[in-house]
Amino acid sequence: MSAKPAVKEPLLDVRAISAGYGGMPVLHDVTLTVYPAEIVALVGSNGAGKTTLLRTLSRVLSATGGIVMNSHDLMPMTSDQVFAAGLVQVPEGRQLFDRMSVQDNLLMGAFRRTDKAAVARDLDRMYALFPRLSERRRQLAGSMSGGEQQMCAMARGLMAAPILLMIDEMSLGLAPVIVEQLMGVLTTIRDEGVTVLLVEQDVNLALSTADRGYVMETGSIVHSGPAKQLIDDPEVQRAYLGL
Amino acid sequence: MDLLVQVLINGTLLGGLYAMMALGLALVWGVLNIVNLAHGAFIMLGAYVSLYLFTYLHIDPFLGLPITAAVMFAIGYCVQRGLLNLIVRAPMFNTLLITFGLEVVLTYLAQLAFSADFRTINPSYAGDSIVLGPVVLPLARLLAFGVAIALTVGMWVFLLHTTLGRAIRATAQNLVAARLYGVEPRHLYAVTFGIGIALAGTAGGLYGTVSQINPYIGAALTAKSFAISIIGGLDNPLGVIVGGLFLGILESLTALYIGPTYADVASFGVLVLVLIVRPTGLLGKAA
Amino acid sequence: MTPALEIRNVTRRFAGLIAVNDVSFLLQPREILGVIGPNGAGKTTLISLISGTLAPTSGDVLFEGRSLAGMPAYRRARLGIGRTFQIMRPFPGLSVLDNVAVGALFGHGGGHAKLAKAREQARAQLDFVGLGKFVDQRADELGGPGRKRLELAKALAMQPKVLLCDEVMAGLNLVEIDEVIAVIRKVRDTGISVLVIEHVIKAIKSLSDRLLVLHHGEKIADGEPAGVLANQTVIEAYLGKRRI
Amino acid sequence: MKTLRIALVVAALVVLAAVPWFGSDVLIQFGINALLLAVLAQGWNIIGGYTGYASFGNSVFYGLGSYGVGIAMAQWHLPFGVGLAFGVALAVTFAVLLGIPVLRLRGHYFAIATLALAQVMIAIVSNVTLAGQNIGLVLPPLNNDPLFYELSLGLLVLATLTVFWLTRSRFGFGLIAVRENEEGAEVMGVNTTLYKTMAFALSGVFCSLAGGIHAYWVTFIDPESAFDISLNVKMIIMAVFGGPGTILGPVVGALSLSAISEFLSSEITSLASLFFGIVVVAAVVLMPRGLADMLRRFRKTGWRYFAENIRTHRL
Amino acid sequence: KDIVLGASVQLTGPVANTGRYYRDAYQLAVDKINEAGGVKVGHETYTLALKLYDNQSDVNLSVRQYTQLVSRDKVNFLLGPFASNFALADSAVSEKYQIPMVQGGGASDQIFSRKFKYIFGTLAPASHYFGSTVEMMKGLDPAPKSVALLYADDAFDVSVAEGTRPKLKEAGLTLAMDERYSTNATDFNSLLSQIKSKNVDAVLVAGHETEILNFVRQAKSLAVAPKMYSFTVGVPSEDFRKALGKDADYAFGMTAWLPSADLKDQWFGDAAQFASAFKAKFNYDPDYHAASGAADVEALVKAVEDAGTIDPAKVRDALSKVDFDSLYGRIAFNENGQIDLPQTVIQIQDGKLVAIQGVHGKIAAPKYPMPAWDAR
Ligand SMILES: Nc1ncnc2c1ncn2[C@@H]1O[C@H](COP(=O)(O)OP(=O)(O)OP(=O)(O)O)[C@@H](O)[C@H]1O
Ligand SMILES: Nc1ncnc2c1ncn2[C@@H]1O[C@H](COP(=O)(O)OP(=O)(O)OP(=O)(O)O)[C@@H](O)[C@H]1O
Ligand SMILES: [Mg+2]
Ligand SMILES: [Mg+2]
Repeated sequence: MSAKPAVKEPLLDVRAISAGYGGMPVLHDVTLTVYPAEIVALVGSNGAGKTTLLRTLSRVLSATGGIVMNSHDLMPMTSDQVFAAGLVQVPEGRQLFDRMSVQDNLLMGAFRRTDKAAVARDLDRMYALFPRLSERRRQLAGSMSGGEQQMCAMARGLMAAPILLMIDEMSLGLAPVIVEQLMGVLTTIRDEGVTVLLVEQDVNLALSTADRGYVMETGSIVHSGPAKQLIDDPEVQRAYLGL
Repeated sequence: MDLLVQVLINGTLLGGLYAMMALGLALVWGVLNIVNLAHGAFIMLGAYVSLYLFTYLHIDPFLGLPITAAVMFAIGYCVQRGLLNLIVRAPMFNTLLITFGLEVVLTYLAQLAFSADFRTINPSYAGDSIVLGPVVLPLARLLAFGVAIALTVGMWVFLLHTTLGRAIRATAQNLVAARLYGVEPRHLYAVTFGIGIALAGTAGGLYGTVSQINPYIGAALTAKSFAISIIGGLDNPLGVIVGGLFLGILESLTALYIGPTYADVASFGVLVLVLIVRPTGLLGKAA
Repeated sequence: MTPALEIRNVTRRFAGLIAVNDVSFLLQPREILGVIGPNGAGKTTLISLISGTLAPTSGDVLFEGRSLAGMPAYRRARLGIGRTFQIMRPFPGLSVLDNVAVGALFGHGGGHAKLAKAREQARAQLDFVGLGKFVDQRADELGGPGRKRLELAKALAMQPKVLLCDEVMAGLNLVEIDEVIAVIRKVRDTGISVLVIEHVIKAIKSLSDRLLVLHHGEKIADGEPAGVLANQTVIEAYLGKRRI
Repeated sequence: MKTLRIALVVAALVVLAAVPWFGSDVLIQFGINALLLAVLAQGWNIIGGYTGYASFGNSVFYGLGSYGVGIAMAQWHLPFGVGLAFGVALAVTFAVLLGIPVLRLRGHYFAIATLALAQVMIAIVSNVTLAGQNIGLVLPPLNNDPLFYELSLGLLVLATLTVFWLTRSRFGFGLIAVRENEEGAEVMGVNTTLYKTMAFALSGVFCSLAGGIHAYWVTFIDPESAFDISLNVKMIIMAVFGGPGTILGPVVGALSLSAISEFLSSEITSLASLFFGIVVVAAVVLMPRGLADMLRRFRKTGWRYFAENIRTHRL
Repeated sequence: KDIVLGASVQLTGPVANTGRYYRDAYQLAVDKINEAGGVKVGHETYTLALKLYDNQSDVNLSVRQYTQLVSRDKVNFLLGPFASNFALADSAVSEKYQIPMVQGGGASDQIFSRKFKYIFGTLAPASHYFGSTVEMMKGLDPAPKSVALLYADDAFDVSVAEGTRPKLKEAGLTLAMDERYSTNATDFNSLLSQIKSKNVDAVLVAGHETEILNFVRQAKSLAVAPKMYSFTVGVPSEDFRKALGKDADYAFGMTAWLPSADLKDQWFGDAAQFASAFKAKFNYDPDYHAASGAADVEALVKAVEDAGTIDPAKVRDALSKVDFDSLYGRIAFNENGQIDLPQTVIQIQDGKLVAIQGVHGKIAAPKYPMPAWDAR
């Protein structure tokens, strides 16, 4: 199933996860593996449960099953502990600290980091990456345009120096130039050793950047494999690309 | 002229004390979104802690403030951790209700423990003053003013320019996101509330040196603190200084020129006006 | 023929920042006008100036030839201007059905409607946008894209004459985008003029009759879609190389 | 099911209405107080529970109602009914004049502005000679507690029917929309300013009537007791205790809290306030969504309800 | 058999510190009278019993509790709460049920101007409070010329001020300041600064204990020292001296009662013995509130014995006629139900209460004028 050499240990190992909201089940026995330094795309139609899965991995939602990352058992952890273990999420709906400045939002991403110099360096890097954010360091995050907020959310996630970065709907509300640029960033950080789990509605875009992909349907994984292979899968094409 | 100068000084010093009283309330309210109706009761408790340190252990009320603050911090921490954390995610009004209940309980216990008598913290220098020509600067108020300004500025630096302060603000604004970025909110909420209560306790210690305390002073102090926080705006801890000074000076001038019974008309009237003209307070950022 | 909307030299500033700078254009009856532009170009601000949630610093907006200056948002809504919010604003504690019923009760078509009748209309509207299964759920239990559709249903329930859509397709996959495109076309066919903001170029291209580009608050292009999208400035500022 | 509930409400109403015939004087007095508090809680429910504006200024309406009756009867020697009408007129004027600017404020800021209004009223009235300054007014006494009781009950029924009507009407729907998301409501055609002001005034009408009846009943008013902020806190607490934004919640909340408090102060007299405080704290922790919600769900979940509550609302 | 006396007093809440005087005084008097053999009514002897409620400093609750006392607990007679506004509201209950209430907690003229028949009061009328003080000021040397009159805006203190103004005028003193302040005010800095700048000789304050404590402390911290100041309340209480320590010196005050052996009493012997019994039992000194409370019980007992029955209406008539000497002074009600007691001027000298001037003239020399604060 995996396209990676079998010698490599998985970074994230999700086994038979089931979860839901207030008695209503959403995820059914979801199993998924992510290896170090790869980009994995998770695609699927509305309400398939992608966001739910990310929430479960970040331990915002209670669930049954097993989640192991870097040989840490994530199941008994709370979300802040998961974060400390290096699993960072850029959540759906951005979830910025609306009444704080852009800069404070970015610094909150680095809340647990102690190496001040490195944080300052990363901050400069983010501002170089998103000049718009640099112009608006002092603006309250909540008063920015939708796309600017999305940039801020991405930058905050990157500021956390994650081992595994999970991004929910990265391209949402972003101008095409920016999306293109961000895809480049993902490849760069992947090459620097950061692993990415990308949830994306733009299936074409996601699969063309990712190394591997999973397709989710009503709470279950229905397809998986190397990204190129999935793009060419006629079923995926029919269901998601409208071809 | 001398009279005017003197009254302005009185108002300024009173304003410093006011700012100190409101600081903890503004923190807990603006940051934790808890409308703490028991704030005055905690001021009252802090005053008693100071009083006991002074009368039984003979610790100077100003030097004893750190101890008072520590004791009150512990109380605040436990109250948040053990009680208020239980309802953080309930509808907002519940904080109003629970702190109301808390106020009733604290006041009752205080009466049981301390009796309803009026007490004062009266160090030998309490009534001393510095005379500068025609004007008089009461020493205790001057000291209280200094402590208040120092703590408010300290609070401002802490909240805006330290990692912990930033985390506290972030948690208040978006609990889920803060957790996702590594904040352990139970402890952080408790620390924040603890700080708020420590500030209230410190205010109590200062209040006791310039006025009387009994278990029932709380309610009026809560109301005053509300007014001050709002005039200044909740976004910025420096707001309470502005609010406090504004209110202190306004009240003193009203008492002088219009009549002492109009001090409340003036202060609360101005509060309403400020809100209508600048809904987020004098220093608040426009939404 | 009077245009459905006329935007006349509208400018809006935010403390030192010019979000919309002297923009003018017309929206004709039964026209679908696409608006694109980089993030922070002022698109959402423009919609807010039309719907009345923000007041212009200068300039005027005319609805069916009539100036809207100083008119509060609710009266514009009753006149027939419906909008969606990019950052969604559902009534979180109400059911999906009641969310939409508010539009039927108070919008352009409302006025003396009864509650039961409004709910009936709302149900139809929800079926129309494909949220029929969710009528009894609380609005805050919907996922992001569900809320987008809810925004659309709410605006449609007002039976507007002009519909302003702010990124209602964001977060949908291509198949779903096609569904929404069909919905908007049908809406237009009932005689409604539509202004659509969208970053999904494929959608905007196939949907719009005309395309308008904002950049730094200024209108930099306005015309027939294929031409605008081939414009070099637009490509540099907005589309990038990939140009889907 | 539905008929059963209606039958229950009607039966309760009949029993309540009959209290003056079988109850002791103390019970009747307690009843007048509790019913008036319930009217206040229900009045607050309109602006606070349905419109989502946490008013701390409803005690101003109460005070204006008291002073309407007080001034009319003690200073101008007019009949009680005229006093009530005068009080209502004062309250509505106040709601419209001050409501328009103050209702532009949101959330806490609104709460505090209205709190300040109550303070301003105390301060102003203590300087007005017609209102007896800070000394207050003494009204001619009327020893007819059953009458006051039935008046209060009638007012409560009226207030509750009004709230019932709200839940079925376009107006009420608009208020709820304002509560849930004001800007969203505005762009969908709700005249939010008008609706909020009307809700504020409507809420004020009931509170001022309650104040008027109370003034005539106790025969003495002064600014401190007429514009008592803690009365406002009480009405919020009662409404929230019962369940804000529900039809019967505030009534049930007010009557049950009054009963608890009365029981405590007559049975364990000097510990009463302590126990009252503990009851309030415990109630918030165990049932943060109010009595109404508990009654609705307790049947299904049993004692687990409380544990469930703590789990979902704690950090 | 029992005669039950009922009362609702402030045991908790903001005025609980004064409320307790009444609770303790009622209890002490009831015990003492029972010890002495109880109450003789005709041929029978009754024991006194006391039924007390805590009104939590809430007027509405106190009204309900009084109603409960008469209608459910069926008490025979009522004793009063503390403070004028409570007495004002509660007297309506006694009037309605026609049960006599004797109260020593409310002195406001409004309580008695309503022509109620069942309310009796043992505090002196508010308007006379500063009478003896003004009398004393006439004899001071150097004579004070300008006076500041400050008073809280409640019923009682407004009455005091109204009664004082003509007295000052008559004594030829100029009223340099005449200021009403809000009840419960805590900040007197503006008033004090004005006193200083107008160089006022004498300051008369009618207010509440906490306001007066604030006033004195703030006077010191602003170094405001007029030639004399006098206060309606506070000065006689032990609290006042405790709270202010040395700073209490030179304060003038007044009391309608002092624990003097000259005040003979049927049960306690005299006022001094009452005071020591009180102190022994409750561990604090009684003041005029306590004495007045004890006198309320005695007045009721006297009236019952005079009437020879416990029928409320008859006892009421007997009350209107009682005339006896008590630990509190002579008790005889006028047609309004009030008694008239002259105030004795007192001053704190070296931490002790000293009576300066009574009904019969000068008792001790006042310390006058007050020295500057840093010259003490
Ligand atoms: N807070 C919630 N309460 C109840 N149900 C919820 C909640 N959030 C999501 N759901 C439901 O769970 C299911 C899965 O939702 P989820 O948001 O995980 O889907 P998704 O794959 O992320 O889809 P989308 O593309 O819409 O983001 C949906 O049916 C949704 O209605
Ligand atoms: N309340 C505000 N205060 C300050 N600046 C604001 C405010 N609202 C918007 N802006 C700024 O105005 C500019 C225009 O914002 P607008 O939301 O109209 O952009 P947009 O074109 O809709 O962008 P996007 O495609 O990202 O949604 C942005 O730079 C934004 O930061
Ligand atoms: Mg999702
Ligand atoms: Mg936008």
